[in-house]
Amino acid sequence: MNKIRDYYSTVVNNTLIDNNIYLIEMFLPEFDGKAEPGQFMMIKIDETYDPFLRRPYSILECKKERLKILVKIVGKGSEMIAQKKKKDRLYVLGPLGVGFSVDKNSHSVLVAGGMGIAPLWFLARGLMKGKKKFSIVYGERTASLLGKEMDKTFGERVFFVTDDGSRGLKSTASDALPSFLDNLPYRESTIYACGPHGMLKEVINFGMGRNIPVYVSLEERMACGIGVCLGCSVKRKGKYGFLTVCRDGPVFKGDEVEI
Amino acid sequence: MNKIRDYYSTVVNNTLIDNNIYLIEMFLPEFDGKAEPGQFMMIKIDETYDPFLRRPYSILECKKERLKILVKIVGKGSEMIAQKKKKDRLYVLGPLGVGFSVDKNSHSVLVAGGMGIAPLWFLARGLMKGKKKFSIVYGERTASLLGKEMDKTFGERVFFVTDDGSRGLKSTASDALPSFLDNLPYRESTIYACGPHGMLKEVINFGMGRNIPVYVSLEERMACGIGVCLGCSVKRKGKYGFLTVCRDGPVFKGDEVEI
Amino acid sequence: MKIDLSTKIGKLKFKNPVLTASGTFGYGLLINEIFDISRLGGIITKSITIRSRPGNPAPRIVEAACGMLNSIGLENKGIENFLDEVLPKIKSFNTNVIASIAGETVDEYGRLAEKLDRNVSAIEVNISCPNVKKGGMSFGQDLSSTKKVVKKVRRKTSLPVIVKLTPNITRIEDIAKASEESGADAVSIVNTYEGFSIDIYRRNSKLGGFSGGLSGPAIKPLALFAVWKVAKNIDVPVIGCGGIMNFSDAIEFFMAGASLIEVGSATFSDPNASLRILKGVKHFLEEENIKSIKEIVGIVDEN
Amino acid sequence: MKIDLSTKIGKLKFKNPVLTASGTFGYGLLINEIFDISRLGGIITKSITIRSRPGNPAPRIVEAACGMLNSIGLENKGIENFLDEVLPKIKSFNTNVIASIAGETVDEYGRLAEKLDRNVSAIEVNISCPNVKKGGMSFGQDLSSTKKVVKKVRRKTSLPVIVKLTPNITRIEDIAKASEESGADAVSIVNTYEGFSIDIYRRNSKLGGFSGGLSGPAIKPLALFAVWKVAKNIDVPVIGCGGIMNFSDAIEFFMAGASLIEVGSATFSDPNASLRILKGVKHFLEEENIKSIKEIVGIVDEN
Ligand SMILES: Cc1cc2nc3c(=O)[nH]c(=O)nc-3n(C[C@H](O)[C@H](O)[C@H](O)COP(=O)(O)OP(=O)(O)OC[C@H]3O[C@@H](n4cnc5c(N)ncnc54)[C@H](O)[C@@H]3O)c2cc1C
Ligand SMILES: Cc1cc2nc3c(=O)[nH]c(=O)nc-3n(C[C@H](O)[C@H](O)[C@H](O)COP(=O)(O)OP(=O)(O)OC[C@H]3O[C@@H](n4cnc5c(N)ncnc54)[C@H](O)[C@@H]3O)c2cc1C
Ligand SMILES: Cc1cc2nc3c(=O)[nH]c(=O)nc-3n(C[C@H](O)[C@H](O)[C@H](O)COP(=O)(O)O)c2cc1C
Ligand SMILES: Cc1cc2nc3c(=O)[nH]c(=O)nc-3n(C[C@H](O)[C@H](O)[C@H](O)COP(=O)(O)O)c2cc1C
Ligand code: FES
Ligand code: FES
Repeated sequence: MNKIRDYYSTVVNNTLIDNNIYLIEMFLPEFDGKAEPGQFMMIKIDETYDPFLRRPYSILECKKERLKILVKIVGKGSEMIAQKKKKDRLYVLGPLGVGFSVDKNSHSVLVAGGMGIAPLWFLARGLMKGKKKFSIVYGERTASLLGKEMDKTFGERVFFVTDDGSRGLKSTASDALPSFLDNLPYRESTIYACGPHGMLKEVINFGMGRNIPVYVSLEERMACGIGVCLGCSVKRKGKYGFLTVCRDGPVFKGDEVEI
Repeated sequence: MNKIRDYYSTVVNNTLIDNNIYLIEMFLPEFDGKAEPGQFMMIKIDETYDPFLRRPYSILECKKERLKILVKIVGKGSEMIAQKKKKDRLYVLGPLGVGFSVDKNSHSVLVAGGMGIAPLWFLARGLMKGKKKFSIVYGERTASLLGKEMDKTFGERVFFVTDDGSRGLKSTASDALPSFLDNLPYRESTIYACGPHGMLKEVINFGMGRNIPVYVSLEERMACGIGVCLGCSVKRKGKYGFLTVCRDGPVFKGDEVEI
Repeated sequence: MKIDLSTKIGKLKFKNPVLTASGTFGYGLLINEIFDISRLGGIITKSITIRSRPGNPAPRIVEAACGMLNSIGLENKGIENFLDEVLPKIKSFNTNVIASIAGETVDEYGRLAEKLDRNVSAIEVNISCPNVKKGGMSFGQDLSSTKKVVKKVRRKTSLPVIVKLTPNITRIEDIAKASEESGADAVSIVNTYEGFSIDIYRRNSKLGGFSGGLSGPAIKPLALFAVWKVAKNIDVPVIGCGGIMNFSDAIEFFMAGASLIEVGSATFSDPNASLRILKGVKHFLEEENIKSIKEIVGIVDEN
Repeated sequence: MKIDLSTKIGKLKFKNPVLTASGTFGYGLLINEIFDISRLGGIITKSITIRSRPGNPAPRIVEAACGMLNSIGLENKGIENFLDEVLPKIKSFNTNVIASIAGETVDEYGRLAEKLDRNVSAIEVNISCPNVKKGGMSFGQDLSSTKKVVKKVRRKTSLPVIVKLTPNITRIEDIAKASEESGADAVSIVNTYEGFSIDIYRRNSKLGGFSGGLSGPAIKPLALFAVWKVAKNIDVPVIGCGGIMNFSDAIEFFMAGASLIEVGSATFSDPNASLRILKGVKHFLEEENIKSIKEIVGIVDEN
């Protein structure tokens, strides 16, 4: 695993890319750029104690000394991060957790709901670079600029669904998944999913029913992000006990955890 | 008295004018620009709860919809205010307290120590505009850019003293005051002083000894700034009881309060 | 939709449940220059004592993380001054004026109550001030003293009696129960938490009075829990107080069991805080289609 | 200048007075990947129970003003797992490893102490956890239970015994005194303050476990005052804990009477916090020309 470090980083760019969603690019001095898709960073908002805790953000893209994240405003912390301007400074701890490990012998199907796209974007970019075949099922409430960005980047690989039918099929990602998979010309596929709780649950159930391996990336409230506070535990499936989302995850096999 | 209001203001300019001292100009929508020298504003630092309390700052200059303050960095709150940039927004409550009332029949001698210049600057500008005669004794540790600024603005009216002799007389303001007054060609003078505790004490004692009226502007820790918390009380001299610096002051007659 | 914000303590009607906390609003006169305080449900005066008190030495205020420590020490000019000088000016406020009282002995509480009888809307009995050497919090930390004070006040006045409790205690619900049993018409929860802060260079407390009371958002989760614990255990109304900065904090207190709330230190960071909170509460109820504030009081409980 | 940072609890030597608080540092293994934890004075493990415990339902963490509420519920794999799996890995740390224990009964505390005897550097007896239904804080809120637990542990081990106290109490100094008299070699002050927070739209606690414990800067003035009150009243060392975020906070605790300190939630906002604080303390002593940390312990008192 890569060494975890706390980078005193600088905002290089902050662009509003959609209603309430910002793409922030940062300069992380000495960061070697090595991280797995699915890994995340804990971001300290400022030097004062309010907000108190860091906030977890998936790595959207990274390379040597550079990191991109996607921030959706949902509360005070995300709002303050989203308001950072060029040259503002932020402590960024990471890379954290265990990311996606791709099964090379099977077709990758990435299922993303809304902001769940962040870690899967990273995964998809890697697959693209490795010239691997993959598909993305991308569900959102309504056609967003983020979706447009995906269209531009991943083209035909993306299958769009929206709650209101404003782009692609009028459906949810999990509802659309079965027939989408049936129409794929591959014998073996593996699902990589990230998105709202309900969606993940349905995707896992679907996968189990069809014997298709499913990997999900979970979100939980976090304090430390490194496995010491036990704030982010999720129940093991079948076995007794808990796993930490921050250290044992955030990516889990669908049959490993109870969600 | 002017109506107290909480102005949601915008920083128009923030200039470092000396080591650790910033001159901040703000736009206060609907502010009528009326205030007395010695009055102050309570500045809310940001929307979070850390720092929690507002910070008091003397009015340096003001006119319709404009306010200038001088901020010296001494701790967390002042540092955060000093870091505000153009277009940043701040809640500014005021004008607060009772300022200097000038005795027109006597020569005004303004005695300022260090940052104590802020309210006296305002007073001096008013006297200058009213074409009144006045003198300033300005004491500081060492020759600063702020002093230079005073020289530019008030010219010969300023008598400089520094602890290290780097500008003007090597002395303290209070030590220099007696002979300075003796050399003035006026029969009656009134002293207006603001600065460190020790200096104010000496100036008051000197004034009482010589029967020269002294007005001092005090500083005390403040929570509300409007007279409701009783956090800023100072003892009355002679009589039993307290006065609030924020409401009854910050300007007091030298024989009114025990400092 | 017409929202019913009114509520009652004993027979006293409040047009809305937003009050201002003792010691953070003076007597209302100064803030009335900023907004019309008659719009509030009521105001609670700075605690009044028998004799004039000078209060504690400066500094009396020190900032803390998300809050502040104060050690005012009940500075006030005494009951006679209040009756003669202050009351005539504030009687005309078109809202409930609640007088907070603090005694050094049980007897003093009784005398204060007696003098205030019929002169104000209600009495808040402060047995929880951490900043005085005699009386104050020591009454509120002891069951039998609490009972004595409350019974004495109860006998001396026909006004609604509110007892203001200290959270610096193992079981605040017991003191609340004792207050109720001794005749209190309501309890307010909480006064400040005992604390202090050190200047490491001067090697001394940052407060002139050495220790002080912590207020502000820092204490909100603790105060909220205290309200919840107490509200389940008594039948008279609970007035919630502690770190309420916005409407959402206020709603939390209602849901935890408070029938009314007091806005304290928030007024320092925003003199309009109490009015802003009142408006926000009303707006929330409208948005959520709640017709009366009473519908949500105490709605949150363990499963 | 050579600064003496060393200190002692009973016969146990600490190379410096900076420890990490139970439940905020795991067993040190993960943070040891970030910095060499052997540089610290010691680490205190997550509290260990007899049986494995699953802990409380999610969410277990909610942010509060200048702090956080947690309701972990003592999740851990039990004493046998600790002895078999964890201890071998952490024994080699070149610093004091202090095991925190939590029982549901007096007897369980005894058994835990017995099993740990000779295996760790010292035992911290957690009688102050607000997040469990059985045992926990209820022991620490009662004088006679405190005595029973401490006496039992004392009999079962020759290791230094540290008792971790709850601040959710009227007179923490009495519980500290009782601990001392029952054989404690030190007390740590404080564990978290009981509190909670409400989601006003879901009308429920924001915590899965309903109530939780408040930690972080918000509680610092209260914890500091608790340390001061206790340190004056007992002779054994006090370990200060609660909202320590930087060296200056740590110095405040020393000056209030703490001989050692524990860094808790600060580690969440900065995993290097404990090391940073240690360096800062040393630097302060150098700057102020203080040769030994002992010189400033308890230096602040009322005039
Ligand atoms: C591993 C991981 C990766 C994430 N990646 C991204 C990402 O790439 N982009 C992005 O926009 N968001 C991401 N999130 C969610 C993000 O961390 C939260 O939106 C953020 O912490 C909310 O902070 P706040 O102060 O704005 O919200 P708060 O005001 O604290 O809460 C607002 C709402 O956000 C939810 N929330 C708060 N904290 C968390 C949390 N730690 N996890 C999940 N939900 C939370 C709460 O349920 C609440 O309803 C990720 C979360 C995790 C755990
Ligand atoms: C009426 C009045 C007018 C003032 N005018 C000016 C001005 O024009 N320009 C200027 O730079 N400063 C002025 N001050 C002082 C200024 O308010 C403080 O420097 C500021 O509040 C410190 O905040 P902080 O968070 O940086 O300091 P903290 O970190 O809180 O404390 C740092 C140091 O500042 C001192 N201090 C803190 N608060 C106050 C306070 N309210 N009054 C006095 N000293 C304090 C403390 O003793 C402490 O040693 C004025 C104060 C008052 C009361
Ligand atoms: C400066 C100050 C003075 C106070 N004076 C009194 C008082 O005289 N009587 C009283 O009962 N409470 C007094 N209090 C306590 C408040 O009424 C309130 O209970 C406490 O501040 C908690 O609420 P808050 O967090 O909203 O401020 C005072 C609080 C402050 C901050
Ligand atoms: C997430 C979390 C878990 C904790 N677990 C324990 C525990 O298992 N045993 C214990 O004695 N204290 C536990 N504590 C309390 C801390 O050790 C410490 O006493 C408290 O957090 C106050 O210190 P702080 O403000 O520096 O965090 C826990 C605290 C937190 C925040
Ligand atoms: S966030 Fe602390 S263990 Fe996962
Ligand atoms: S600052 Fe509140 S009374 Fe002066």
